Amino acid sequence: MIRMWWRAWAEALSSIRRNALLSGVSVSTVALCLLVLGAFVLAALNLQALAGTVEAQVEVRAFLKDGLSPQRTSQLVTAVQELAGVREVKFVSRGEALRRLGEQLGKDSGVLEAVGDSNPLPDAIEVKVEPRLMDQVTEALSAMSEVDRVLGRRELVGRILAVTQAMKALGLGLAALLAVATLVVIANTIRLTVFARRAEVRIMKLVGATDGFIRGPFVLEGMMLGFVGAVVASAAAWYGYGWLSGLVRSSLPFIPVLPRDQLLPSVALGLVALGTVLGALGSAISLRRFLRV
Amino acid sequence: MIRMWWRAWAEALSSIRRNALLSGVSVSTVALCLLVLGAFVLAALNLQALAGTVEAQVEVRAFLKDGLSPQRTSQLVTAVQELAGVREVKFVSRGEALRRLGEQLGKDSGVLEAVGDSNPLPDAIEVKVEPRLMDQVTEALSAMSEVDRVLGRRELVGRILAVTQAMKALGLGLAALLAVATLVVIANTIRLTVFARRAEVRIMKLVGATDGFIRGPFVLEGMMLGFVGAVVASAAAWYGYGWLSGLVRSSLPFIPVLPRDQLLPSVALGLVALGTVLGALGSAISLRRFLRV
Amino acid sequence: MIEMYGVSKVYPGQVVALDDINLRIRGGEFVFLVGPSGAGKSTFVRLVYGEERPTRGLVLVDGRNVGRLRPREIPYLRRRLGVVFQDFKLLNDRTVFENVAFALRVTGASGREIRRRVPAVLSLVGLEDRARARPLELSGGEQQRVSLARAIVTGPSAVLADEPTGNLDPDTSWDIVNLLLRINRAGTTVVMATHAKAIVDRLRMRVVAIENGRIIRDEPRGSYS
Amino acid sequence: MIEMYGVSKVYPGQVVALDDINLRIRGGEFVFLVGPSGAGKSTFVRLVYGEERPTRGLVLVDGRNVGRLRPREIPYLRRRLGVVFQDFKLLNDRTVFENVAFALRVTGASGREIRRRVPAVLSLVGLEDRARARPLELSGGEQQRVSLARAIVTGPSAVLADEPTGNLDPDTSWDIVNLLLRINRAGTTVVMATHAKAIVDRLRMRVVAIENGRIIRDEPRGSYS
Ligand SMILES: Nc1ncnc2c1ncn2[C@@H]1O[C@H](COP(=O)(O)OP(=O)(O)OP(=O)(O)O)[C@@H](O)[C@H]1O
Ligand SMILES: Nc1ncnc2c1ncn2[C@@H]1O[C@H](COP(=O)(O)OP(=O)(O)OP(=O)(O)O)[C@@H](O)[C@H]1O
Ligand SMILES: [Mg+2]
Ligand SMILES: [Mg+2]
Repeated sequence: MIRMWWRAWAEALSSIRRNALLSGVSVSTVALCLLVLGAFVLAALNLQALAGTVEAQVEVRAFLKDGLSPQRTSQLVTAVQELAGVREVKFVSRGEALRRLGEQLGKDSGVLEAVGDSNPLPDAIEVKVEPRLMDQVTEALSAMSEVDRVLGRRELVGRILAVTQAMKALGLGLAALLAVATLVVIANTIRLTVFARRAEVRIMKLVGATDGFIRGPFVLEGMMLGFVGAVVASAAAWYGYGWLSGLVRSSLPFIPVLPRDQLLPSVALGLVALGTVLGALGSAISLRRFLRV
Repeated sequence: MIRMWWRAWAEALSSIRRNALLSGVSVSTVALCLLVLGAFVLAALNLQALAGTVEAQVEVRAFLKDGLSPQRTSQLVTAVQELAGVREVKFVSRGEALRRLGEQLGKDSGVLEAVGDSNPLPDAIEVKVEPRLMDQVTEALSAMSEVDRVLGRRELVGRILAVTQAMKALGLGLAALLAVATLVVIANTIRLTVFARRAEVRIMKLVGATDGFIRGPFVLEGMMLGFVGAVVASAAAWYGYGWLSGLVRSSLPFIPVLPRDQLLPSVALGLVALGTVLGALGSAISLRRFLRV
Repeated sequence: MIEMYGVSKVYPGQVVALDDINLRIRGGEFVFLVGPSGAGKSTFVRLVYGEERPTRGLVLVDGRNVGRLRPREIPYLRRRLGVVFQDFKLLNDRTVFENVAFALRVTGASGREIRRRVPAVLSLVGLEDRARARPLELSGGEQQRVSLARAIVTGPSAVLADEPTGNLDPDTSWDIVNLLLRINRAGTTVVMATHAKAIVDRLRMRVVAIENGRIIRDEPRGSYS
Repeated sequence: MIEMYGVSKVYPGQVVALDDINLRIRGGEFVFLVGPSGAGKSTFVRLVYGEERPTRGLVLVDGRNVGRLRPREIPYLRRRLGVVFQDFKLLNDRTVFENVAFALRVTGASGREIRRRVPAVLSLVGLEDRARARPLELSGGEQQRVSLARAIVTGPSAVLADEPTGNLDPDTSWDIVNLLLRINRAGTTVVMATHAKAIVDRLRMRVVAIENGRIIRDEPRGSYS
């Protein structure tokens, strides 16, 4: 048993060396396919995170009734904070609101002076919400006795949500297509390398080798080639991601880039697992038809 | 000469038939690679268009001095329209501005009543600008005697620009990686199919065939396989794009989808050209090393 | 040991290669299989080691029906037979040593056994100094002898040699035939398909002559024609 | 027509296949090349049609130095020679007809010419009814005859036959040798590397005997040994 294992490894290794061209082609194909897949997954994850930060900006404003005591107001803020879908609550006093308005219109536009002491604006709270739960939050706020009126830019939020969702869906779709393509292309490549050696397989069977005896080294070889290709792809992804995220951080500091050390180990692990499994499976399946002798 | 051409075609066709497995593998690999590339290019073009519509929303607001005659105002609008980088100019009267403000704050917030007849807001013009030329436009507006003050959310615009640029750059980078991968993977596949037939090539040479005589049918065969693969990819892209854009139009009507009939013919043409050229070149180059007998 | 009852083999395209063959070869026999080119000799051999299945009839090896063996059992049949293929069937990307060793590895032989037996059998066929060459670096006759070495290295209970001297000069041919005779004397059944009239006529062993897929002659101490 | 002056061929790994060969074969001659397995006969043939280049010395065909031919010129050399390869070298994915036709297509022959000459030469080697089979559906001897048919179909000025009867029974061998003799009488040079003692001894043509890469005998009306 141990001898069989040992033989399979030795055979697989020497076969990789003997068939340098086939091995090189397999490794480079696997590496490139997985690198593209990996790059795409990384890009998609980052876009998703970006969409998340956009969604995090969605807010609802509730104007409060006049004459609430500071106590009631702070109770209200606490209550709103507990609502499902609420991320952050901020109290904006009528004075603050007027100052903001003035700023928005230009400090010397005369709004502040014109209004004078008769500030017509109400107190308000700004509530950052989970976009999906916006309606629910709006309703809950409206139902509160302290709240006069709720203002939320529903249409805009709907659009933002739709766009981020569409981007996610598109990313998922492309990723699925890419995954299928990667699978088929790698399987095809391995099938070709096995095909190029079909005569060899045939001879082995005619000399009395069992299917398992032939399959062992072949599958191991496929595994190794897939593994090496995936490791190359992972390394390239690692350095490429580091370089790119450095670039983005320095030139677009406000775009959040997912940190490499958190993201890449799992992506790389996925790629390596995929490469290894595909290499082994591809070999085993392609071999089948040539074993019927 | 004509006989040679005819022979090369006949040979290539019968070789495709004889080597069904190799042909199938080549076609499916080419088709999948090009489909992924095509899908990616289509997605990138649409995202770019989407980024464009976002950029088109960028505007600058110029507050006008008090007491301008309607004539001077309309002259001003015309003059601004002529500035480089200006897309659209809209006059917003002080009354209109106040109405909008009231709407924004809630109709019954009392702003309109509080202000009464003493509307503190100035007349203004809203200028939609090319984001890249925003600074230039701002300066030009400031220099105008009719203009009191110019307001532009420079920071926000900078961010939007940065994000859309970053997305374009990312798309370009991924597309480049994908293009390289497609090239290498297709070349690799064709190299393997040629490799599987190296004995055949060797025999032909030993029987007195010139390199050209062998290369002709091989290159034609590569071309045909590449062509067929590309056509399959294009057809899939055509139907897939139709389906997807229909889906988007019906559920996300505000997202602009580039029309298929305008976009796809050129993309498909590109894919078919790429597939055909790659098939031919791949065959020719791979063949070289086996012709040295 | 090898028996055929009413065996016919028709290849696709209505090519009748064997037609109603009845034959018994007992363990320890030495049989020449002769006949013109295309008579069906190689087909006969292929039926025995199970590369082809008979269209009709029964092929028995050691009493077991080869045509009905399950795919899993065929490798074990082949290990009990040593086959010298007419076209050698060597693994071109391995050395001569590895080609011969392969037949042993298949059986799970130990490295020690391989290092002992392979050089011994290579020197039997006169190739001890070409062990590290690859098949395509050998002359035709050398390749043929590698195929023979691989066939006998496992000590099979029968050797099926399909024109094992076709690419050999008369002297070397005699060396090879003598080797087969020696193995035969040690108890191994030998079936040798051959065109070597001189050898068949000199040895006077059992001769089975096939023509157009039929046995036209089966003599215990026969000659080529 | 074929001349060698001081020709040696050393394969990688210090394998001396030919050692200081000097030989002239005039146009229209018929020469048997004999010698034990591994003597260097096939190497000799390979040097003539330019598959291998000599390590030292001069190989001339029709007065032209084969070792110095530019790659572009080699195909034209090979078209003037018909080669029967020891291992046949048939295109396994084409029919017998197409294999033979290929040698004609290479020269740019017309479809009409191909349809006229291929069946004729196939019937010369006795394979008229196997034209649509593929090489792997043929017996060893049949494959060998396809290789011969391909070698002679173009009417080359010399035929190099490397053991063209190794897989043939004596009767068919004689048919083939008679065919070669007929071609020779029509003016074609024939060089036949062979182990067929009976044939060489009977015909009494020029015999060049090689051993260990050296010419040990060159007799105008020689015998095998
Ligand atoms: N796979 C096949 N498919 C179709 N026909 C075949 C196949 N193999 C052999 N034949 C045909 O069957 C007949 C017998 O072939 P076989 O190889 O058994 O002859 P043989 O006696 O070994 O001849 P040789 O002495 O030339 O080797 C031949 O006519 C051959 O063409
Ligand atoms: N490509 C090669 N690389 C290394 N050695 C080779 C190569 N081809 C042939 N040889 C060696 O050169 C010697 C002569 O080989 P060659 O094929 O010329 O012999 P031959 O006379 O044709 O023998 P046979 O009668 O067995 O066919 C042999 O020892 C062989 O092993
Ligand atoms: Mg045979
Ligand atoms: Mg030889």
